[in-house]
Amino acid sequence: GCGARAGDDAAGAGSSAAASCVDTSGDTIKLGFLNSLTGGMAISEKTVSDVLHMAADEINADGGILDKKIEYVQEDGATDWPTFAEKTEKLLTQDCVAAIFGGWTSSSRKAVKPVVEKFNGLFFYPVQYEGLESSPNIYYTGATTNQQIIPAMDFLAAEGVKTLFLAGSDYVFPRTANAIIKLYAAKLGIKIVGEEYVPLDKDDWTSQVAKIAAAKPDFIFNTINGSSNVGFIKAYYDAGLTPAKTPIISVSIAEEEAPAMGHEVTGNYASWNYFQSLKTDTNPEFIKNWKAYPNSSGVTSDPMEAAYISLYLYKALVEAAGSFDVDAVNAAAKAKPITFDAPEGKVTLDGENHHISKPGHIGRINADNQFDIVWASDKFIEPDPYLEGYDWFPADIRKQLTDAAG
Amino acid sequence: MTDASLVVTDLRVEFSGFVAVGGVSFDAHPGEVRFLIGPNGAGKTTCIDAITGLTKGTGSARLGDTELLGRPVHKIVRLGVGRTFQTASVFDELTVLQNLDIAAGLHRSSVSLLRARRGVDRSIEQALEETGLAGEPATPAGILSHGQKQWLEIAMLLVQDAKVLLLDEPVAGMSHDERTATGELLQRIAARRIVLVVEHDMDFMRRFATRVTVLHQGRVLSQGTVAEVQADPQVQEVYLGTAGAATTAAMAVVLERED
Amino acid sequence: MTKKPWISLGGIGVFAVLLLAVAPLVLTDHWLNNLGKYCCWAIAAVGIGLAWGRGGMLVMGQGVFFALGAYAMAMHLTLETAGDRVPGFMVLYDPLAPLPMFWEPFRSAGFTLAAIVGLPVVVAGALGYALFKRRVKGAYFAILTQALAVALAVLISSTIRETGGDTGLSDFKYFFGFVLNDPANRLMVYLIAAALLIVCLLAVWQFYRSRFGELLVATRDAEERVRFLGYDPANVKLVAFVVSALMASIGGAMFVPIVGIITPAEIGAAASILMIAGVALGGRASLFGPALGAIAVGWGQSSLGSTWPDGWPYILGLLFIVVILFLPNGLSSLPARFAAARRKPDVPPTPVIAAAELEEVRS
Amino acid sequence: MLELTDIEAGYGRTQVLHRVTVPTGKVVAVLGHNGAGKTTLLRLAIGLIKPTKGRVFFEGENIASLAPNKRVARGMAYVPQGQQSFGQLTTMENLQLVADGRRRGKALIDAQLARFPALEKFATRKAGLLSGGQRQQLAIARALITEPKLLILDEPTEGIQPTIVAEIEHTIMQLAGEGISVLLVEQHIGFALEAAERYVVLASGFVTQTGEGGSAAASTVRAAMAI
Amino acid sequence: MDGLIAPLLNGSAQGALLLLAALGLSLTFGQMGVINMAHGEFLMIGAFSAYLVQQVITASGLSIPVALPVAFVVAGLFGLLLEVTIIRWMYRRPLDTLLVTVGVGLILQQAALQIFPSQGVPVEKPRWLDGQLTILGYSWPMRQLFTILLATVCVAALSAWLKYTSFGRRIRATVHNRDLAETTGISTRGIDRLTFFVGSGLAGVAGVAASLIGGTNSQMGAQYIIPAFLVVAAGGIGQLKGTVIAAWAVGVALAFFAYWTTGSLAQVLAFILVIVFLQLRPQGLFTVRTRSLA
Ligand SMILES: Nc1ncnc2c1ncn2[C@@H]1O[C@H](COP(=O)(O)OP(=O)(O)OP(=O)(O)O)[C@@H](O)[C@H]1O
Ligand SMILES: Nc1ncnc2c1ncn2[C@@H]1O[C@H](COP(=O)(O)OP(=O)(O)OP(=O)(O)O)[C@@H](O)[C@H]1O
Ligand SMILES: NC(N)=O
Ligand SMILES: [Mg+2]
Ligand SMILES: [Mg+2]
Repeated sequence: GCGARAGDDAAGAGSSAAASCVDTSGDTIKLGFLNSLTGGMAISEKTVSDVLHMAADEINADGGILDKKIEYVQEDGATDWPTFAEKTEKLLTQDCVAAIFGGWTSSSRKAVKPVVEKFNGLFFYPVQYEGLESSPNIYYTGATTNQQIIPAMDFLAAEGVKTLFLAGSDYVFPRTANAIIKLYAAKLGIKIVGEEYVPLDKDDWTSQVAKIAAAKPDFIFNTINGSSNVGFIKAYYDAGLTPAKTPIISVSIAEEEAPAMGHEVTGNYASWNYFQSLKTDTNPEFIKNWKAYPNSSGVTSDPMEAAYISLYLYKALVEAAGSFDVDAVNAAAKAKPITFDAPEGKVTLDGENHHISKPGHIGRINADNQFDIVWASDKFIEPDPYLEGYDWFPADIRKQLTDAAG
Repeated sequence: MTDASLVVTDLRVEFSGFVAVGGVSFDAHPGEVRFLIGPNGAGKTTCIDAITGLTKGTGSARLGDTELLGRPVHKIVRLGVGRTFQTASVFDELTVLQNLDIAAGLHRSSVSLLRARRGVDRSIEQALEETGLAGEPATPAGILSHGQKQWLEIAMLLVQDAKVLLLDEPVAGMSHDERTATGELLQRIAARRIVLVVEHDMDFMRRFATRVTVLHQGRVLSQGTVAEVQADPQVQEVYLGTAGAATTAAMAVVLERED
Repeated sequence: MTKKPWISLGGIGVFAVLLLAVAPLVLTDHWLNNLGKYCCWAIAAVGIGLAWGRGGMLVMGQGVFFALGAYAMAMHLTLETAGDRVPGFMVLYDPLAPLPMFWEPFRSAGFTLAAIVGLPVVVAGALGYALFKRRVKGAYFAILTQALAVALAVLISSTIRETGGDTGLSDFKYFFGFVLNDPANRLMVYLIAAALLIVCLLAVWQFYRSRFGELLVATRDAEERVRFLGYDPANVKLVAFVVSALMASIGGAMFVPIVGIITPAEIGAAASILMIAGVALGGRASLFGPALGAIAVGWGQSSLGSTWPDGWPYILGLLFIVVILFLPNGLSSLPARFAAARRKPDVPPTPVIAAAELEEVRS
Repeated sequence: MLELTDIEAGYGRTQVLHRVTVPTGKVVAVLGHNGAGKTTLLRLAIGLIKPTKGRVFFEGENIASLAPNKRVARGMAYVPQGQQSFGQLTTMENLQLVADGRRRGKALIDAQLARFPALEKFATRKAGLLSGGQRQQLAIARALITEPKLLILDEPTEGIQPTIVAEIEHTIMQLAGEGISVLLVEQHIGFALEAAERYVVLASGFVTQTGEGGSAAASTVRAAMAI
Repeated sequence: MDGLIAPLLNGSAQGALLLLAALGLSLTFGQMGVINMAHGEFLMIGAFSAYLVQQVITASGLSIPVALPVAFVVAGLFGLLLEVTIIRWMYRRPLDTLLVTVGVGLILQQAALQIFPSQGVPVEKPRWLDGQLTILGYSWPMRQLFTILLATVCVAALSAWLKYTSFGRRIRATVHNRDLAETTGISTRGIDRLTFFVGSGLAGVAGVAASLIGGTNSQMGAQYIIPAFLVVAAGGIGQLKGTVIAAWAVGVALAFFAYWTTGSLAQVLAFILVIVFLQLRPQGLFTVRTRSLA
């Protein structure tokens, strides 16, 4: 037979979202963990998956959520965005999980988004990203642009940088991030002297680095993701570029990635909210637990910390709502500020845009592949995914974007 | 149309400087079994290759009024020129019947190609009979013996209804009786078609050739009836050799059998 | 010999009942949707069976044609969702630019459907004509088509504003006027995909039993020899190649509403090889093998990939090795082998498939 | 020298040879119609197929499980049916291939080039481009370079011009005279029997006749084969 | 001038790496007809070998020279293992080797992902490769020069091996007709194993070079395999000099395209270039014709 046609009713979502099948009657609650355990992104996402397991174990040891133990269902996104979509649907409709945690690339998040929206599920996303998004069904525990990229640009301006070269992987996050960087650079009076993209799965940056060397920028802004970073750093060093003369600031090289690049990366910068070297009350405990955790890589990093936050944030939300129901959780988020004493400090959830406040930090990589913090924001930065507080971001573009998002 | 002849004039084939065929002329007519002989490397196979479009040649090869040279292989076949290969080549994975059916398909419309085969064509049954393969229609061609494959190739030419049959050493590897059977088959076929045979078996040639062309180093050395050619001292020197003696012995055998 | 086709036809009937009637009754929405996805791969696989199994053309780049159908469909659905506006993802990269020219015609449903059928025919026709006339074959052909798939995937990845790039196209709300979220409509989409699979099976069934089918096998085994029977093997191969491309395109087109997203990864090297994997597993030259193999691989990926993600690559890898090594004619050759083993030992052995391939690689 | 006794063999499930015993002798001719199993028997002798039953002995030693190249190392040489050569290698390379590692390799090659002048002429041409007869000459030359004790020839004169056929026939007689054994499949019955010490006739994989060679045998064999 | 010299030199180095990756294939594919899709994973094995060598020999000046032969042997042994267990059964079905080795590649990748840190491991460049050579105002990285030298040495060694020993002939004879080769006294099994060992070993050497350029991780091989095959095909199967020219041409083309357009588009353009070339010359740069009907 035929179902609804366009215009039949408030066509689109909502109408058909079937009643949730989440079972809250037992003494466990099912959660879904969704990460690429195979394929190209396994390189980065395995750790996120592991730290989610650690957080679940901690919470269970502590009595669980609303006195229910977490029973997690691990799924493999396999670095394939349709698989992310399929697994999300499976977790929501077959396994009936109360919420899903994971993802890394913005592409994977964009694949998950329509599915969680359709089934009115919950997705907790732990990685810094390009912003310009907010979904009632997604909570973002990584940085949006004004918490990572804008601080980085402010730092560069403070350093007196006049020319900047943009190097990124060829996909949605670097492309969008660079679009924003260009807008802000114009405002700051920093000249963009070049922009290069290489596919995510390609390592050879020689040709592009030759262009960088020729352009002689004051700084390189690096939005490369994954192992392609290694090729970039090696080509950079081969070409005779040095942190002393042409430093790099990265937004995707953390404690996990740095060792794989060898000594070449030492002296360059990264912008993150969390560093292993952060001195907070909660960080030492987090590092200690992680080091003791089986399969642990031995170092902590921003994305894994954000993933760690995501599970605790969910616990806080559910407990504030007194229910696992999605609408109740969303209502609780709006009702009063939810906070969590995270390793990066006490973060607060913005119930409207589903992002959290974060401190901005710039670190410089030392010989131990740890980061010496060279700059910190004076306070926690409130999340502003649509950059509404920034007048250099054109209002008409913002409107286009919100309109297109529907 | 049946009396159209194959006329080859000044055919030349060169391979990066090496002249394999250097201006060969001969003709072949329906009703005769034309033999093309000559030493190894004389250019016999190359002539056939050129006529059938497998290698590029210059000069002319006409079937009736139609020039063959310069056309693609399959177009030449469609004009009625068929050949066999020095090393038999059939479709190993298809059965004998399927091999023949494909050969017969040449004159079918492309739409009928999309229909399934029903029954066995008359022409195919006939060809099976003639070539002694009647017992093997369902045998995969790949497991036929050397000689059986050669018969299958001839059968394919028959169902293809080729007007010109160019046969490259069709009886190589056959036993004496099989050669006789094949030769008789060729004689029957030749009644209505042009048959050109390349062979080194002189015994076979003597028994079945109506006319012979001898090639040597890419040129025509001699041309005529079997007796004329055999008597040519040049032919004896470069090709038949002291086999003059052997010839008489072989002749004796033939005569003996014909008693 | 002559009876067998009708048995196969009965098999297709059983298959149709299972897919169209039984599956919707017994499967959950999730698994029915997944089965729909496998059907899309199976449609492409049936085409690969024709081109590779029967025609000997190892088409390692069916992703290209899968992409043509998929992206045609996805562009239409994206525009249908966006209405008068420029699609959301485009705004992200260049907010004020208009819709790219080549998107415009895809607003029309008729044009889109025509493109899904016409694009692969034209592209495969031109490509095949060029390759086959130049007698590109064997390993060259395989690697070349694979390279094309890689090139297209990279091209799409690198044109993010025009095509959605690596992230792909997703978030479709309507399917030719039907609301995609409605379960009844989703069932309808599934049934269309399953029905198309049956139609494709019927088409190759007729191909295989026709004289063309025999000619195709002959061309596979001794291409040059076919010339001397008065056929142009290029044309024979071209027909099979175009038909297989068309099937891939149809599979791709249905993939989009069922899965809800299309990305370059679904058409690149790995995806194209996975399509081949199903065909090899099931049996490249058989009628049902490719479709069943594709469904089996798809199912394996969904279920084993879930329960044992670290192990799935090993299983898939071993599957390739074991099947190709021991069962070159796929799982569908098992019954025949079994039967042969029990019959009296005088039947000819199953001939080896690839006698001709050897020549191709060598020459 | 080579003993083949009670051999059963075939391809896959198809049995081709049934209890075939080949008489021993210096030169042994194997005769029979197309498809009788002659080639199969020779392939078995050189080791390309393995018997399912029967004895395969060479110089008193069981070689049934020996790979062909090992048999060649022990002094067997094989000229297959159908003018086979390594098409991608030049004529000279085809010869060097077998001469490699032999003392006097160069001299052995030269001897064959003298025997077959066409090979000398086309020494640098790829063997795949040679004419059929030239390739056959090449195949025989390759076999002779190995200075075999036993020469296995499958229709060696097929496709060869009469003058060279005579030369090959002469060579075979000469080799036999030098004490080299020959296992010969030949359709040219007259010659085969003249050269052979013993012969065997195969029909559909069964031995139908064996006997002493010599031209006298010709008519009995012809009669036997004209079924 | 700078606009020409930089892409030319960069491209030559890229071509050299491509050549190293393709060299082993020109043996196993070009000479033996085996389509080894796991070749990229053998390259990965070479890279991981370099890492392991560095764990033992910490003097970084020495580790790479030691790693080269080690990687050759280790990858070669993996190749040998593959030959002995699987490929040996497949010589009569060359297109099927493609599928089998895809499976092998999957397994090797997953094993590497599980054995080594998922982020990959660092391979340190020796200090003597630091620095640049200034050519016409362009400072050319020493490492690129090293890649070119390494490729040159490998090509020279391989062609000498094929030309001046009887192996070359034997390999070609074996590929052309196994039965015939066997019956002319060639130990085809021995030849198969040796060829596969050397071909895979060369991939290992390429892996060491690659580890100095990009990441050493489970995914690294995948990016080389298709371009390497294209290079072998474009050069003419079994034609070493064709492979060399094709690799260089593709490398330089990539660099120029990358210079004029973007890194992604350069990939596409280079692929299309090779595909069009193969369309024009389907048998590659250099060809051998035979009279046999394929
Ligand atoms: N493609 C080619 N390239 C170079 N030389 C060739 C080519 N084809 C044939 N030849 C040469 O041309 C000559 C004629 O060969 P052809 O095969 O026509 O001889 P033939 O008369 O058929 O001999 P045979 O009786 O031995 O079969 C031979 O010397 C052969 O080596
Ligand atoms: N590879 C194979 N697989 C199956 N059967 C085969 C194979 N090769 C040959 N045969 C069968 O074995 C039988 C004997 O073949 P064989 O080649 O030994 O005959 P032959 O006596 O040498 O014939 P010819 O005189 O034609 O060369 C034939 O019936 C043939 O069909
Ligand atoms: N959000 C990212 N890094 O893709
Ligand atoms: Mg000839
Ligand atoms: Mg024989």
